[in-house]
Amino acid sequence: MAEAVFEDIRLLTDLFDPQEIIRATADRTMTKGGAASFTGYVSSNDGVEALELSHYEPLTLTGMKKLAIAARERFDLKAITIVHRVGRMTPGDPIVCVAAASRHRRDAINAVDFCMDHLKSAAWFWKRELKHGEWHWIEPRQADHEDLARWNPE
Amino acid sequence: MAEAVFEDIRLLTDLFDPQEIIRATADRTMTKGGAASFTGYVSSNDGVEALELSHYEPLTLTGMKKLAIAARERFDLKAITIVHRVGRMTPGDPIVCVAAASRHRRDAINAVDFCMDHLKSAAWFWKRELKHGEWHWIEPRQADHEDLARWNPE
Amino acid sequence: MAVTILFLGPLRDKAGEDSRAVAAPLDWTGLIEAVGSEIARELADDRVNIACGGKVLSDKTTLNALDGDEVALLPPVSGG
Amino acid sequence: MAVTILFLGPLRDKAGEDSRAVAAPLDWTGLIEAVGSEIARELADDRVNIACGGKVLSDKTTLNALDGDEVALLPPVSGG
Repeated sequence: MAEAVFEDIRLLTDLFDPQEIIRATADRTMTKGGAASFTGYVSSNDGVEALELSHYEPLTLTGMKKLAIAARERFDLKAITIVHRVGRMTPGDPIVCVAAASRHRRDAINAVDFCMDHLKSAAWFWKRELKHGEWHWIEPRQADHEDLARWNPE
Repeated sequence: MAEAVFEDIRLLTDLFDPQEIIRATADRTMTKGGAASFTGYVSSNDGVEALELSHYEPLTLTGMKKLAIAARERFDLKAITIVHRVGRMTPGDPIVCVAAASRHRRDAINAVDFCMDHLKSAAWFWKRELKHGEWHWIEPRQADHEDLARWNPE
Repeated sequence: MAVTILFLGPLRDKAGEDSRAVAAPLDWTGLIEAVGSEIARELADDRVNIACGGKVLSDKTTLNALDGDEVALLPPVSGG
Repeated sequence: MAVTILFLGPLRDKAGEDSRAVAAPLDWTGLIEAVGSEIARELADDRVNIACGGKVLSDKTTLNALDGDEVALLPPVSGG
């Protein structure tokens, strides 16, 4: 089963179209079921003018690929796509798009939820925001640990 | 807050593009956060040639609108879209697309999950499949009740 | 005018027609008599609901359809 | 050749540079001495990880970087 899964894991430095990604993920399923997705966008809240995302290349893509494998092992998937922007973005730009296709709705939705919760521990991203002409690093937050704990109830 | 929410609830008799719907839902958010979606497609499993979805019009759209209101009350949403096909479809056609936008990822994903679980009790749809030239009604299933029970832990 | 009984989903096949006009008023007993024994057996199933005038009845035996009302017989919705 | 120390995310600002080349081999004590007191304080934080040769160390004090290795200092990732 695992070999038939369509997988598309990418780090992009340019603007991407989440709809193309969601469509491609849904289209790759041989017998249609359902496709779930989540796309995160750069916020313009609190006067953010730009967002810069840096990462450590030797770990990032490897981490994202391992995450896709973990999702495929945990859920019954036909396709899984994880696309992440790096570099400088402006408000409204998509940062991340995760899409999953499955014969079972719950598996598709849960795989998206699982990948989003695990992205920060699987890949290493640091973000800083430009506000009023000054760059500010975005701090880690406790909720990320709680997000992860949801998947290991023991 | 409730009045600022973008809402698009539709029953369609013709083919629709889920990507347009997801894009419109994400675009309607003033300050971007994230957009989650689920799209269900007509399956071609077991030699299905066509799917016909009938409904009871006085209840269906009203039920879908009430469901959108329930989702808005339960989750912090900026946009909610529920689009459902009725009539005759062929394998690969999208049947249903639910999309939700929120400042908070968890709210967007959970709203989609919630609406999908509640659609069958909010609206009245009956499906029959054409297989080898014969129509067969699709039976109710127990799992639908379990899906609903997830949202009322008491 | 009269009361229109609508057969929905699989009940349409069992009834052999989309709808039937019967004399108003129509209560639960009248409905059972009007639809024939096969549909009557289906109506006994708790999962089969009845809508009158566009509203699902919480207790279908309280049906009281008046002249011009539409009575929809709603079998359980399909899974999947 | 030498060992390259990479300062990532907010640590880059604190170090005032992207990377620094130091003599090989490099262990935990050598690293602490090489990075200066401000970065050394950051490294004492459990949430700051170290990768050597593209792998995150489960115990950063076991660092043993050889000639040509890249030692990446990984502060906690950003929230949101």
